[in-house]
Amino acid sequence: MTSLDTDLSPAEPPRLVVFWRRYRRNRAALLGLVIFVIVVLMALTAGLVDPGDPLRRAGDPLTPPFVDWATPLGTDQLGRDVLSGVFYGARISLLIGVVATLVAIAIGVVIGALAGYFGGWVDDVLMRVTEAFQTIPNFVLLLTLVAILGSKIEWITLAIGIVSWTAPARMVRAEFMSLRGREFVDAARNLGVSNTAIIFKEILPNALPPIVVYASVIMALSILLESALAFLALGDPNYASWGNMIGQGRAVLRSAPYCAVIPGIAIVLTVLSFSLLGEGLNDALNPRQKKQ
Amino acid sequence: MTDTPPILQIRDLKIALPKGADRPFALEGLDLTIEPGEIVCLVGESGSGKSLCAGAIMRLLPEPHVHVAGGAIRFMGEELLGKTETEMRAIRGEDIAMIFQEPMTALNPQKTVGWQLDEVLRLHTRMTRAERKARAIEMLERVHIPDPASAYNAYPHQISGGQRQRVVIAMALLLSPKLIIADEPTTALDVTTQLQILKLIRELQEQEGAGVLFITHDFGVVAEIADKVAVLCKGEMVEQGPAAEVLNNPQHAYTRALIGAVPALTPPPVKPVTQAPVVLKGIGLKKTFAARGGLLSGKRKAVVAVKDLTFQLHRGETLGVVGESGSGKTTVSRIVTRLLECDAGKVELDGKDLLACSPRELRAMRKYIQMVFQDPMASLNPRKRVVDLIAQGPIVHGADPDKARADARKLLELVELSPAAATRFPHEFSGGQRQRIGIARALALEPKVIVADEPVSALDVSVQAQVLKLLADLRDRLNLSLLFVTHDLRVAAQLCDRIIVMQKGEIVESGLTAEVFANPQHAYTQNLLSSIPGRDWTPPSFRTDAA
Amino acid sequence: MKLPLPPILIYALRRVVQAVPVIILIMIGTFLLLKLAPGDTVDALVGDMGGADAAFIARLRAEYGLDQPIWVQLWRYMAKLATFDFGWSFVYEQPVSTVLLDRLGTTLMLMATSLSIAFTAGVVLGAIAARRVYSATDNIISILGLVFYATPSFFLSLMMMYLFSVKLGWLPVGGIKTIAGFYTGWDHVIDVAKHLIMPTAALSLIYLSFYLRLMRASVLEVADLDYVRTARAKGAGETRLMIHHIMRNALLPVVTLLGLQFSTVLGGSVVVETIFTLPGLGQLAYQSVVQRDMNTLMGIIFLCALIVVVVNFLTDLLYARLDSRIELA
Amino acid sequence: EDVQKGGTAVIHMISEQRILNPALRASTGVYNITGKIMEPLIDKSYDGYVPVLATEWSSSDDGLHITLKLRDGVNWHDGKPFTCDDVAFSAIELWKKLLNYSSALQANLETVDCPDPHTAVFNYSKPMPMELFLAAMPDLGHPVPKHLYEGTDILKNKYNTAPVGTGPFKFVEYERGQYVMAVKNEDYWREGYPYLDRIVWRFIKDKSAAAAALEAGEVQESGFIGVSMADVERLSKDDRFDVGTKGYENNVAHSTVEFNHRNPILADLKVRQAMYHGLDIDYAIKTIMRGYAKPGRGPIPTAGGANYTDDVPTYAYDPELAKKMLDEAGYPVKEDGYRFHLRHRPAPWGEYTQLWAEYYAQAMKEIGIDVEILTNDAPGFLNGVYRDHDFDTANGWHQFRSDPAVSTMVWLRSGQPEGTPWTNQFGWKDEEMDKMIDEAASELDPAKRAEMYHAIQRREMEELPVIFAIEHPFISVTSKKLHNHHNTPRWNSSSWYDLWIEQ
Ligand SMILES: Nc1ncnc2c1ncn2[C@@H]1O[C@H](COP(=O)(O)OP(=O)(O)OP(=O)(O)O)[C@@H](O)[C@H]1O
Ligand SMILES: Nc1ncnc2c1ncn2[C@@H]1O[C@H](COP(=O)(O)OP(=O)(O)OP(=O)(O)O)[C@@H](O)[C@H]1O
Ligand SMILES: [Mg+2]
Ligand SMILES: [Mg+2]
Repeated sequence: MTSLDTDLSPAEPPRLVVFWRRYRRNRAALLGLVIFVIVVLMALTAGLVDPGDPLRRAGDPLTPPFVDWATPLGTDQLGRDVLSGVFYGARISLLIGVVATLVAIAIGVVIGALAGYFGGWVDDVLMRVTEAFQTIPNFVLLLTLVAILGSKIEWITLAIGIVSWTAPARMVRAEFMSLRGREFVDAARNLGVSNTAIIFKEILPNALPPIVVYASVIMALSILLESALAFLALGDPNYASWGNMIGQGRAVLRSAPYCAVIPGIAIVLTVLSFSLLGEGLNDALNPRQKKQ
Repeated sequence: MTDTPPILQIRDLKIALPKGADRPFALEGLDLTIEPGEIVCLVGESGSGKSLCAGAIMRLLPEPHVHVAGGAIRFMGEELLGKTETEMRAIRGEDIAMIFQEPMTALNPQKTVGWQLDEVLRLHTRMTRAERKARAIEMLERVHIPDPASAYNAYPHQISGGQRQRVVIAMALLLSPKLIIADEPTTALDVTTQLQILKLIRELQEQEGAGVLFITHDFGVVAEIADKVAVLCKGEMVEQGPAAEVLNNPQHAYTRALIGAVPALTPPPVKPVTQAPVVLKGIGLKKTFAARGGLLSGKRKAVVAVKDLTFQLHRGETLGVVGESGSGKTTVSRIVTRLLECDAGKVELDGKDLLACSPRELRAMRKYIQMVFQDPMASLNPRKRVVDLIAQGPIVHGADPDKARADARKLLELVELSPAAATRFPHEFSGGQRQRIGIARALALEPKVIVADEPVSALDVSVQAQVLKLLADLRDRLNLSLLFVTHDLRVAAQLCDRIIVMQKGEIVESGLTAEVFANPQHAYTQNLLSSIPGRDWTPPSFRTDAA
Repeated sequence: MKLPLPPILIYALRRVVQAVPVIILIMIGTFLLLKLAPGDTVDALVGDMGGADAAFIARLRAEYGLDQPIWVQLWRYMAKLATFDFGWSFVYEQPVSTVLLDRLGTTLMLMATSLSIAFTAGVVLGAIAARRVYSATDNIISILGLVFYATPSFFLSLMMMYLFSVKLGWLPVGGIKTIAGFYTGWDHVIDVAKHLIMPTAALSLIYLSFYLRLMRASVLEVADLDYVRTARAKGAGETRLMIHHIMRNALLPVVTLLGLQFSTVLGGSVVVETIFTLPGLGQLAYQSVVQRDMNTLMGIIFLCALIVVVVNFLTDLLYARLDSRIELA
Repeated sequence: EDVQKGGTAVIHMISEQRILNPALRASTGVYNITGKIMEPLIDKSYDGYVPVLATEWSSSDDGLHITLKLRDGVNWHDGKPFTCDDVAFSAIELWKKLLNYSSALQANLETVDCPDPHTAVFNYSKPMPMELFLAAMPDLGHPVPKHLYEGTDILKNKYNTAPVGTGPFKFVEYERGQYVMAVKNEDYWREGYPYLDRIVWRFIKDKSAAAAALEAGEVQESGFIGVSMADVERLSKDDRFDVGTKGYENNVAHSTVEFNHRNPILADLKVRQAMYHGLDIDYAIKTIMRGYAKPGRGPIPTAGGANYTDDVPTYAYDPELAKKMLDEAGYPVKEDGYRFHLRHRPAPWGEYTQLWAEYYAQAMKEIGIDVEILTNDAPGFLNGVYRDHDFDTANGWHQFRSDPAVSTMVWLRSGQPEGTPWTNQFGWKDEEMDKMIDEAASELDPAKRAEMYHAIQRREMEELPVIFAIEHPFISVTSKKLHNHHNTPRWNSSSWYDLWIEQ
């Protein structure tokens, strides 16, 4: 006789292990992870490894790379060390990316969750607001915010977050709309769980995976937005960000291309790593596409 | 060679699964023969490899990770496995046709029915446009679609589920294939429609003399249609033989267990429940879903889901709510638990009107009326551990978290799950186990009434039997009152003391289960009962019952 | 519906009615936002002039109504807007409508061409990548798409300019036409097209990757659906599957993105227009912010809102055309 | 050399002045275009002032009346003759009332009389030094055609953006954001001129794009440092181009460091002097300005002619001395490694202003002063500095307009109206200086006047209300195809009647 199915199938490995196994399958995502880890390490070690302050004069202006070992990647127009700039830039760019993303996602989650969960007029109102934000070209809004707030790095980051929340809000709303009809939500309501708890403890954790994936997109866009601001000379010159370095290096693009190209490559690689990371996360978190 | 070769001959078929799957081979050593004019049923529980077998014949496995690892598939004496993709394309649709399970998704939503029928003809024949259209409409007529000409121009979403399945069948039969593979073609349909479709397949197959490989997990359907039966268990064929033989005198233990789990159509003995006090009363319930469609969601007419429904549930009683899809069963269960606000009426729980409660009172009242949901996976939050899932209710209602968790572990025992289950996540369980967790969660609050909406319809027969038995046990032991919603009359017959039969939001008949089954009054009920597949076959009972 | 109007008109009307509150919200929001910024047009003008004396500045301010309280200014503006009067641009010394109309053509041309190129190429490449999923072709397409997406647009633009204009001399460095060329007829069209090649390429390369990735994912998803399997079982070949069964369904989310992305592209074109000296709305918007040219900026935002409404309406139509399940009403 | 007639010159413009009326907007951006279409009464050459629409000028002894003889036979582009009425109308209605900078200059102008159509008499209530009048005329002395302006709202007159003048070129069209075009005036009063058929000014905001346009041959000249300094240096080595500062003698600017004297630390002269010692001006000239500059010597640049002197106190680069002076001033280095913190507003005037700000911050750090840079767009900057005084230090540049009395002195004179940009809004007040400025302004004798300005220059260098750190002329990159270019001290603003292009 087949026995009752009271005996359990062998315990599954912890989620993290499963996650990692799925993630690992995507080779490009692995590459993304490697680059990402390198960037994070650069950010962490910026103070230790390198000749210190990236804003100080470190040598003769416009020393090309690989000429002077004190400034291995050369110096910029004001004699500042490019290598040190790249390391510190990793810190600033990551910080901008992470914080702006958190801001965008926090706003997006709240608005999307309320709209998606309650529907009706709440949804109508919030969606009108979202549409309004989406209608104004985000870069123009960003320029306006920066004009208002000034180019301090905190404000730039906040402004980038503020112009980026609409997409996550829409995603969260869509997720909530589909999840709120799911039986486990009914089950929780049936147990007498309050709306707030249902939104944040029952639905949100289940709505997060696509948001986490999208976070990598916002992160990438944040870095690109910051660099575009710096290009228009609206970056914060008190910090060596990659955007600032390109923004200034562009003036010497023809005579000393490395000044812009090196941080440019850093941006491209970092943004690339975020995107690849996002794809890996997508494969690992949304196993809907169980190909391979 | 005088006699024709069998239409399909499968020898020692082996299908490999990718690494990390629960078993290395989805199918191992399958032998199967289909003669012309024969309907062979392939039965087995979910995951036994039925669909992959069909896929292998069509050469449509998701290669390379799932692939044929050995054996032979001979069609009309010709080996299929060695054929090129181009050769296979010529065979597919013309010589071997397939009918899929989900009529909702098997048709391209963006193309008209006519276009999709036409495509088969365009691919395999040199008919002119007019000829093709004539042929397609003729085929639609043969599958008894009302007004074939207009159906020809309709998009799939514009016709009903049953009609869609007919279209899929028409598409399969368009070129009079020699072999038809039907993969659970009726599972998603109402019993009445199911019977019509089964009859249709039988009728057409007799006319065309084709061989049919019919995949199903429902022994009722097998009894209805099969000439021969093959039983699959975890990729292995455990038994094969003429239908009557296998159904009434199964040899293999697994087959016996399966057949033993099919609920008989014999209602339980009458209990004197009507004398017990009424715990739940629905009075004059009404619900109309407004016509409001979203901007882009297309027009929808207002639907009257429930109109003027009144019922009573006594203590310790099981009241079944049966009816076809869309008759309003789920709506009733959701109104009663106030997951859905209704338009009018009262739901009295121990004399107190649940529908009039303020949100605060309601949350307190929820304790007394709990629910078991249809889909055991969807109803458990995938990010919570089992123990937290079960303890959540008591904690919300103010119990001490530690004590609630300890109680939850005890409940696991009650629903016959090992205590080791407590710290796991829902996805680590089988369907039946998940439904037990759902039941444990409902019980945790020690409710007076449990509302169960199709709690077993997503489960395999054997598992279904176990869950039903557990529910019956608990009901008797805890003296629970059960409002049991189901579309499966066999299940209703087995469990319910009384039933109400719903059609289009209204009760057309109600009474003691035995009486309704023995002597249905309303035409709708009569039709429903006579559509139960294999109603003339009584599954033999075995001493060594699996449950 | 008792109205004798065709459903499409009713639908359009409803969209317009729905858009009105959003547009009002946007206009008020933008107005107040810009008022929060330090300084006003007069400051910017004086900055541009290289200075002026105090009386001059005060007179200018009174002239422009900037000495009024904000609410009065807002009310005046909104009242004028209600009659579709965009007001006067103090920076350009022209009616805002003239300023906008001058630029609209260029911007629409730039956006329409680059979005359609991005869309078409993205869809085709995405479909190819999905059909050869995990192959070398897929990897090359995906990585190239990502690299273009990850490259800051100004970087890409400058590199292109140096390569194609300075080094190779094939294309003009910027502007919308050869100024002293006085071309007419076809020559003019070709001349303008030449000027638009690089900016269009720069913009479309960036947005291409969005469509590419979405299309790839979408095709992968649709290819797994039951009806594709049904079509296979009918004996349909891969090409046929792709064209008749997968594409149309896979396009749906991509079309949605197209509608959503229109205003983003306008923002993205700020940088590209600046580099290629294209007199478009993106650059104008940036200048208006920097110069606190309230009326012009408001005009742009209004126009942008209108364009977005129209584009969304068109994508809805396209969507309804692609998706038989949807009936507009 | 053989002059070739005909052809089109395409000129790069980095910024766009939408008003093309020099009698309404005094700005090089306007002269650069409209200077070819509308002419001033008097222009300046390397040999001094030269007659244009005015042929002779003289002043009464008391300095209250200035008489101009006007050129006969000059027609506006619409065919109407140019007369004294135009000059009188322009002077009273535009120069005195509406023209920035000029309204201060002409504050004492009472009337302009026209004894005959070709004589104009300017009547002042207080003496107007002839030298000042002459110095102002090339920029602030453009007449407009009265018949097109009289009785209209002058500020909204359509000819403000479609100028009608007497110049060698006639306005054709203005495509905003793209270009302005002008064609040869066949009826020009200088016989046989101009040589060019057409001039096109292209607006290219991006400096790299502008450099590319020059190299691609699409543009023949870029003035006022329209390309990045790195490209200036690079193109100076390219033999297709003439690169230099010639032709800007009248348009010299200073890169500055400006102090908010309301901050008690900065009110301390010692601190300001120490900060000057902390700036390596030569390094900045070499790196930021690529050598196209000189160290500043106070408010008047070397181009100031007789009014300039280099006999002033200077502050050599000496960080150690700077540190010592700061210590002495009572600002030792604290635990956080700095003596004090400053909030610095750089003017958003482009590349080298920004670099100068960053260099300044970098240099201050070396002597223990932490400088935080607050970046803003132009209105934000002007408000932050000139209206809200919300800054400690600022930097920008300050343009010298040929005579110290015009514009330069407002940086040093106290009592400027609140919020007026490019004035002394720094809270610096020095009665001595105020007196010196006022006296110099009404002095009629050129020699005495020069003496007085030398004294002002010296006092400025002593008191350091502002550091005029670097004196830099503007730089042009010009295609060698152009001839007769940069042959006057304000060439980009002049009429270019003799410019020709090699075909
Ligand atoms: N594409 C696939 N990749 C990996 N494993 C698969 C795939 N398809 C099926 N399997 C596995 O093969 C086994 C047999 O699957 P199959 O679909 O044939 O079952 P079935 O008998 O049709 O079940 P059901 O009644 O649920 O349809 C299952 O264990 C399943 O998990
Ligand atoms: N949220 C809803 N909005 C609009 N109509 C609905 C909604 N829920 C149910 N309906 C409609 O109400 C009717 C009754 O639905 P209900 O789900 O109660 O049927 P059911 O008997 O449970 O059917 P099934 O057996 O398919 O579960 C159906 O016609 C259904 O289409
Ligand atoms: Mg199956
Ligand atoms: Mg139901």
